[in-house]
Amino acid sequence: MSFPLLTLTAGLPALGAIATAAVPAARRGAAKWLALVVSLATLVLAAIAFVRFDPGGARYQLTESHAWIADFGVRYELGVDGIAVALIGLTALLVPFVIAAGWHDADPLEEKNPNRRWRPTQGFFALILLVEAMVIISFEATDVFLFYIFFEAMLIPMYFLIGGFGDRAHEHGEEEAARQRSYAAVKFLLYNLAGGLIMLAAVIGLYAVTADQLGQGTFSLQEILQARAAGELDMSTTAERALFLGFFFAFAVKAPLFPLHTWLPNAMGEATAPVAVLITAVVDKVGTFAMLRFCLQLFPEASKWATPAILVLALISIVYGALLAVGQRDIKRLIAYASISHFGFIILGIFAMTSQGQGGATLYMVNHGISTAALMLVAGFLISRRGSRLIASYGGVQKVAPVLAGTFLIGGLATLSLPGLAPFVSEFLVLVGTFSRYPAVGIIATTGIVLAALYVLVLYQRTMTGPVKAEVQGMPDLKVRELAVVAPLIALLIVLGVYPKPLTDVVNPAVQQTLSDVHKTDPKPALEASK
Amino acid sequence: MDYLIGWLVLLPLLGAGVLLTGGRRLDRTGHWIGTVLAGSSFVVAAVLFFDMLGRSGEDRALHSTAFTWISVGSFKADVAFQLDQLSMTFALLITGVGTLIHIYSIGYMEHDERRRRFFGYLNLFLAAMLLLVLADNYLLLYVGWEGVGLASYLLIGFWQHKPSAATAAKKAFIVNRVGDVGLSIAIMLMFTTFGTFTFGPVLGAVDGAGEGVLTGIGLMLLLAACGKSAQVPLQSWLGDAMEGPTPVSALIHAATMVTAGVYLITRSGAIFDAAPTAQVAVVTVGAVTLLFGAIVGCAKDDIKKALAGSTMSQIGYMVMAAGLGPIGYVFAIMHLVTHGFFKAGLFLGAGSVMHGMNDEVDMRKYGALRKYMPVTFVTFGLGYLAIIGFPGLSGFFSKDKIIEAAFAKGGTEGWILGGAALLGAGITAFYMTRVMLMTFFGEKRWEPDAEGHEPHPHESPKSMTIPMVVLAFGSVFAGFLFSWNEAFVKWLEPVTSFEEAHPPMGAAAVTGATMVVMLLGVGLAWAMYGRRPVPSVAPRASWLTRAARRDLLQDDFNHVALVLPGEYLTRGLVYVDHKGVDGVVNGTAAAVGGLSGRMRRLQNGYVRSYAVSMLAGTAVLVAATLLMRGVA
Amino acid sequence: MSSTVAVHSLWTTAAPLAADKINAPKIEYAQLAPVLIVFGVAILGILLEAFLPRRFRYTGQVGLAVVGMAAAFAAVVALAAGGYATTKAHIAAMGAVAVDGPALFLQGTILLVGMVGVFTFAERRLDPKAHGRHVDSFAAQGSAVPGSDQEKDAVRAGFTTTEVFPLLMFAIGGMLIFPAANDLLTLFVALEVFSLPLYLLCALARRRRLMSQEAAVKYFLLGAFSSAFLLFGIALLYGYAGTVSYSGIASVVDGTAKLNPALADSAGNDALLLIGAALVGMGLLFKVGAVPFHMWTPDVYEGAPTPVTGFMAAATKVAAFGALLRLLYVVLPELRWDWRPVLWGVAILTMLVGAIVAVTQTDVKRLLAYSSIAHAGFILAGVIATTPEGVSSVLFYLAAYSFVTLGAFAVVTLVRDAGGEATHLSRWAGLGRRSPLVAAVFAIFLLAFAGIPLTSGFAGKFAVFSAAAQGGAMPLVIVGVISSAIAAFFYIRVIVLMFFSEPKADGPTVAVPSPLTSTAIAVGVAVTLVLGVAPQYFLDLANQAGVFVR
Amino acid sequence: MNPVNYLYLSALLFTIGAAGVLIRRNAIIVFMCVELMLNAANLAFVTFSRMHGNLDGQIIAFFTMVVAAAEVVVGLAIIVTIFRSRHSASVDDASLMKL
Repeated sequence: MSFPLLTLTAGLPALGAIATAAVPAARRGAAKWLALVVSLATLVLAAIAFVRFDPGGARYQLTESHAWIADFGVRYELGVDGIAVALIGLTALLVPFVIAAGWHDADPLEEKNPNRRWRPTQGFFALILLVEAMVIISFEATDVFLFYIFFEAMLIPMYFLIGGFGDRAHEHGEEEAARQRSYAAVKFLLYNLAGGLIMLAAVIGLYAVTADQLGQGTFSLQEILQARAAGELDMSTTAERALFLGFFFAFAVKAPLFPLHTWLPNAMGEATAPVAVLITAVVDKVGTFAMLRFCLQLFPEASKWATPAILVLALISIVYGALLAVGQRDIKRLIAYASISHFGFIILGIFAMTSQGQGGATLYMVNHGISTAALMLVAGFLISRRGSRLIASYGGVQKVAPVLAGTFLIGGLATLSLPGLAPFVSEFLVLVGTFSRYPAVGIIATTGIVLAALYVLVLYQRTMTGPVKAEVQGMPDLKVRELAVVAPLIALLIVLGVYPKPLTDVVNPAVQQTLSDVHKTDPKPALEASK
Repeated sequence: MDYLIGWLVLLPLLGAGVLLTGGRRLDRTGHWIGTVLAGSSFVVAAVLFFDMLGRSGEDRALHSTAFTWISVGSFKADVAFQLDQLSMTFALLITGVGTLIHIYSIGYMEHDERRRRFFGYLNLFLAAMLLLVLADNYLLLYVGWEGVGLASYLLIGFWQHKPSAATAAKKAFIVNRVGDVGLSIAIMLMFTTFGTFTFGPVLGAVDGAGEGVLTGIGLMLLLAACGKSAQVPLQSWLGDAMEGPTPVSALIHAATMVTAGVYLITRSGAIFDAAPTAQVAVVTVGAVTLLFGAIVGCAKDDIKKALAGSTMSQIGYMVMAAGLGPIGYVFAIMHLVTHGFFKAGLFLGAGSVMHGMNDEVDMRKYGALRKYMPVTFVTFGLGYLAIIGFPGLSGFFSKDKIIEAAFAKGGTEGWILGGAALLGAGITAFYMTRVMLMTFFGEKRWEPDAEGHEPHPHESPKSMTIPMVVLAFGSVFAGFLFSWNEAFVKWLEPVTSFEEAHPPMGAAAVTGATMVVMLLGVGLAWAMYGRRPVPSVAPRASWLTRAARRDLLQDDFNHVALVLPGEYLTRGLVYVDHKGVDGVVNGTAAAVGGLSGRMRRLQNGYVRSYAVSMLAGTAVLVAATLLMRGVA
Repeated sequence: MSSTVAVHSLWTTAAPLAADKINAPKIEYAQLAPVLIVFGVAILGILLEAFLPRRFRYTGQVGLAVVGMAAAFAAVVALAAGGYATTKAHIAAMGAVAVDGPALFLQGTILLVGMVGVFTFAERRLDPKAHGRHVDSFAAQGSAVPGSDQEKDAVRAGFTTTEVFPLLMFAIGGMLIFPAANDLLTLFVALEVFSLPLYLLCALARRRRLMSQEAAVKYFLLGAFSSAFLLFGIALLYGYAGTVSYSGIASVVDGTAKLNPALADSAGNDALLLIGAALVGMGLLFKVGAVPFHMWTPDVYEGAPTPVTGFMAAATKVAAFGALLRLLYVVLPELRWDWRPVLWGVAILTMLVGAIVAVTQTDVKRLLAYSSIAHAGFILAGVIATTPEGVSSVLFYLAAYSFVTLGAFAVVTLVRDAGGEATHLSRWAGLGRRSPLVAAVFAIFLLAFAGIPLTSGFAGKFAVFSAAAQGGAMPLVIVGVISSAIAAFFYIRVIVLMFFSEPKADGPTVAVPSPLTSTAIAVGVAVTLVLGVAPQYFLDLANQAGVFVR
Repeated sequence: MNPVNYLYLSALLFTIGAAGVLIRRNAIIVFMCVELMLNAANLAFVTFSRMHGNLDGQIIAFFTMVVAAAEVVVGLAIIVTIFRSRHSASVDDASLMKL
């Protein structure tokens, strides 16, 4: 038994959450610093994991395995492949920024509070750390049940983050804002819970199938794969499809995929910008990640069977999300719909079943996380200055706050996948990967590129350019803390856009493994094939 | 030597980085940093050029691989450069004209508080444009391709506080994106066909690929070229792009970026040669655009928009030439270079005029400026002569060759293309003469502006006039130099392939016809604008003129065909998302709630009714149990 | 319990037996110790009531009850440790009572629940002092007419109904026998023994006495009604098999026992068997609160004093499901092709009706009542599995669920305004701001009810559903999942209300409880989390305990 | 006489009792009807006992009587209490709690 690095990576933020929550009410500042330090320490651990991961080595590395609930065939099994280690890195990377960006988001508005135990600030940061812990362990889990538990459990802290710490910008008064917020939180929870419960049925079904065929039910990914390879496990077509649909439904809600997406704009609109980042850049990635790890590996045949339908839905997501983004009047909702469009690309890449598609999708997860974080956090800074989320409330910001406008533009350009910035690499890979197997699908997906330009630039034009609006006059430019949040993200976008190799090197072997799980190989170029 | 290629790109990129992140402390020196870096890039280009001259034709190309960029499965893209004669031509043009325009901008932008940023953007543009022409594969080219689009966006919208500028910038980017989609699809097609998208392997393997695929790739490349080079049907952004500062118009929207489409088609010549259908499409686009742009140019009163129409038209020539295949590639590039000189000169001249006229752009408010701005007048005049193809000046050499090549295409096609090219030459002469006459001749027509400031036309400072003079030299002598001993043909031939064009009626006849048509155009313009005074308000005119003033209704068409349906679609989808997709879920929730409310009423509080339900339940239970066995 | 089975012979041949040769029944007192201790304590409690001065009664009763429960629990543990749950499992008391795994597991659970129940019964810090004395949740004098002078006098005199403790003891005693009953008569008697005290306890609320009395009447009448059906069902089964012993009936059902051919047209008649089984089943389904026999649940839960509701909701369910399991698994396993489809219907209805009707509830206690109905449906899904996993999963679920329930009702007792407990949901708005701790604890219970992972509710639900799936009842699992989703809606609604709504200016206060209720809640939270995070030990326990003796 | 007839009688009595519970309003009468149902069961026990020729049924009948008596004690106590508070023994009046 080696050093439990993975447990520690997930455990540290969890412990940090408890510690943060325990900070006395008066020591609000200490709680913030504690949370930040913990998240940075987690980043260090994630970085160690990233470095220690050997792309040429075994499929799952840094593994840990302990008995847990033998009765359900559940083990505490952790292990990371290249995809997981990249996403853990993303999570650990973004959380410190989320914390720093949300530094003042949970400061109590007035000090007169009836209860001394009421510690919203501590709660806010503790919940963020808790989400981080749960997301990380979901990426690490190689036991379906273990994954499921945290996949579901992370809803609860997210729910409180959305419903309890809303955006303070509201046009229609406190009460309406509270109503909207709690609507968004409930919608978030119910959608995801419904998805999760349907998945629960599938998880139970999987248990029943393995128990039936292997004698003892198991949730261990590796055991199931081995049993399948050895021919001991042979699911009936119907069973496999039903189970696949159960799993996929949950992930499609989380991702989110059209038509299960409508919770996202509400949640991202009502949550504070850092929490919105947490939702779309971190938590939602668990959904797409799980499609790669669980749907494809556990149910390869059913995955192929469902591919046409999923591709169509992904295409709809891409175009529909982008069109709706164009039609939004609220900055954060616009970004949310843009994310829906991007998740369409990710899912497209996954189910194109080519190494470019899946490798691109994995990179896309990372890059989308960073780019959305940059855009959304700057949007949050903007909104916090004016107290309105409506695009129409702004105009001419670049004149008074050029740095803010500049960073916003770069975030936007990343969102529209400008070459040279990280998202381009992944988007192009997804498109190529899709195109090489399904040319028509790839071509339709490219409309997303044009529409992305439209919604990003329209947003930029309406908010940042033109004559300076009276309400915008005197708006301060980015502060040091804010710049410190945004600048590294932008730097990262550029670095990963120019030199994504460290990431692709880690991801590629895992993608090849996944492809071989579904018995797919990349299509050969026409010239080579004809020879 | 090859390691220097990267520096070509890096130097201006460094400038952009420094200037854009440097902050206010660089405000005083920023423009010098930018200019020096652009200049040093030109020096590097020159060094490489002379190095290249030192080698013989086939060995001139240099390759340099910096690092592996993307590698997933068999998809491998390197950051790698290829410097051959074609790239070299562009590199010199870009850095040369670019440096001149940097210098010009020092004066032109002197009073703009965001001058540092302007130079940053210019440097960014240079870097992207150099990347575009130096890339050794289509994907890296695509990076430069979108990079210049970004720079163009930033520079068109440089005066962001003007809503028209912001809108124009956005429009340019989005229309270009449509073209970019073409390029990306072309790359994907190359990847699935050839397994690579590096120039060498792709162009070398064209023979093995089916014509259908090649036609597809060709058409997609053409789409890309249409976007970037403002060819019909993606031409609508160029006129609006004149919202940008004039140096930008000169550099990006006249001399360099808009010609990227021509570069792309020429670079991919092997593909087009093997895909005749795509070639037909290319020449059609070129011919239509050259007339389209020329007609628009005739009707515009805004000096920059008139020049923009002209640019569109001239690029139409180039595209058409490139579509003609080996008989045209060289002349497409040659016209591109000469056009780079004289059109940049013309734009700088226009900028100089505006500089002296309180940024007035309406030519109807000019007149008689030759007395006030002699240097501008002379340089502009030389550029004018060059563009209308006055014998001996550079435009004469390049344009004439294209017209010849068009006729040489042969058959009906040749006559149509040649005719269009000839007609275009006449119209060019007409509208350029019109510009010349309205601006520099006749009576002065300027008036005090809204705030009562009377313009005081004056010559521009040295920093502006010197680049104009340099470019004027280029406009005059470049064509002659290139044609001397067929120097340009020999220079490019190893890269683009070349065939002698033989127009059916003989080259001399074509040249003669061109001369005649040109003179007709000049004469007509003199008759309309030279002999009688120009009204300072545009008179009512024929429907064609009115349409031409509205850019031949291109925006109206786009509005009706794309924007309005798009808006309705978007609004409709927002409604659908809210009422439909969300509605289903909310409806389900409401249904459960309603069901709950109804079922709740069964719980009426009366113990006897509870007993009834228990009894009924028991009855059902008993009956069901019996039924299961079939006993009952 | 009396001996009713083996000693009888045909009455015609009874005459030759010599009168001096009465065979004394053989009673294994040690193995029945838990039950006997509880009943002994109950009787002692009555004696205390009669002889102890009023001011010592509370202390005496509470102490006695706690000690009794602890002793009984110790006896259960000792029996289990002695192997009676596994290898030495057998039927005691002349075939009347089974001492086996399920019985001991459930008895242990009931005793722990009962212990915690005693704590909540004994709580007297919540209400403001009346005339200088602490008061508990029960009427000062049950017989006094609400609002009458007599009642005021009783309050002034500081009367308290300490009889609740012996009543509780009797109820617990009955519940201990109920799942262990190995013949139908014992089953019936046990049912009445635990029901009758509960009827009385329901009527004894200090506040809102009219509702309390109404609850008692409804519960009593419907309970009596259902036990009449049960009894008639027993009669029919007796008619079918000629015996009421579980094993006897079972051997007739599976054909190992030969009946007198002369009786063929009445005895051994499948109609008797099926109708009888259905009626007995109905009586048990009434106790677990399955649809359509559930209608008493919301009214009784709402009207009864909250500590009683909590105890009842937890313990009755445990006992009744235990009895149901034993009936179905020991007596009627051969009949499973008959009762499984019927129970499928009942389970589906129960899950859906419970979840759907709860959506529009506005009172916390009624909400929890409907939630308990939905949970009965989930447990039924496990019962239907008819596998060893089914048994152990139900046992585990019951243990998990009962502590959550107890804890949740204990929290309900804390939220108060001038009129006593503030059970209307709108009054709970903003509780999270006012008392984050209490709200958080309640949220944990709600999340456990909703089956969110890392709570006992999830582990239980998973156990039950996976057993059902393995038993071939996948459709039930899907219905269960759907109704879980619906149920999640109203649990979340309460959380929203507590945390995301602004507190009302005249909102209720949260009473600071004595260590008694605090302990009850803390135990609830602890069990919820432990069974959620590390359930393996308890699953093992339930697994070992999952075999019925026949 | 065929003992089965007693069973029919028992079923009839049981049904009458059940119907009474549903129909009558007075709590006491409702309760009496429940008692009738119990006694119908008793009759069945005794009849079956006779048919099977063992004593179990008869002994059970005694148990039932005892239980029924206990039930009466508890039931009457509750009914009397509510009667004193409400001055009505109608089960329909006690319907504060519903929905």
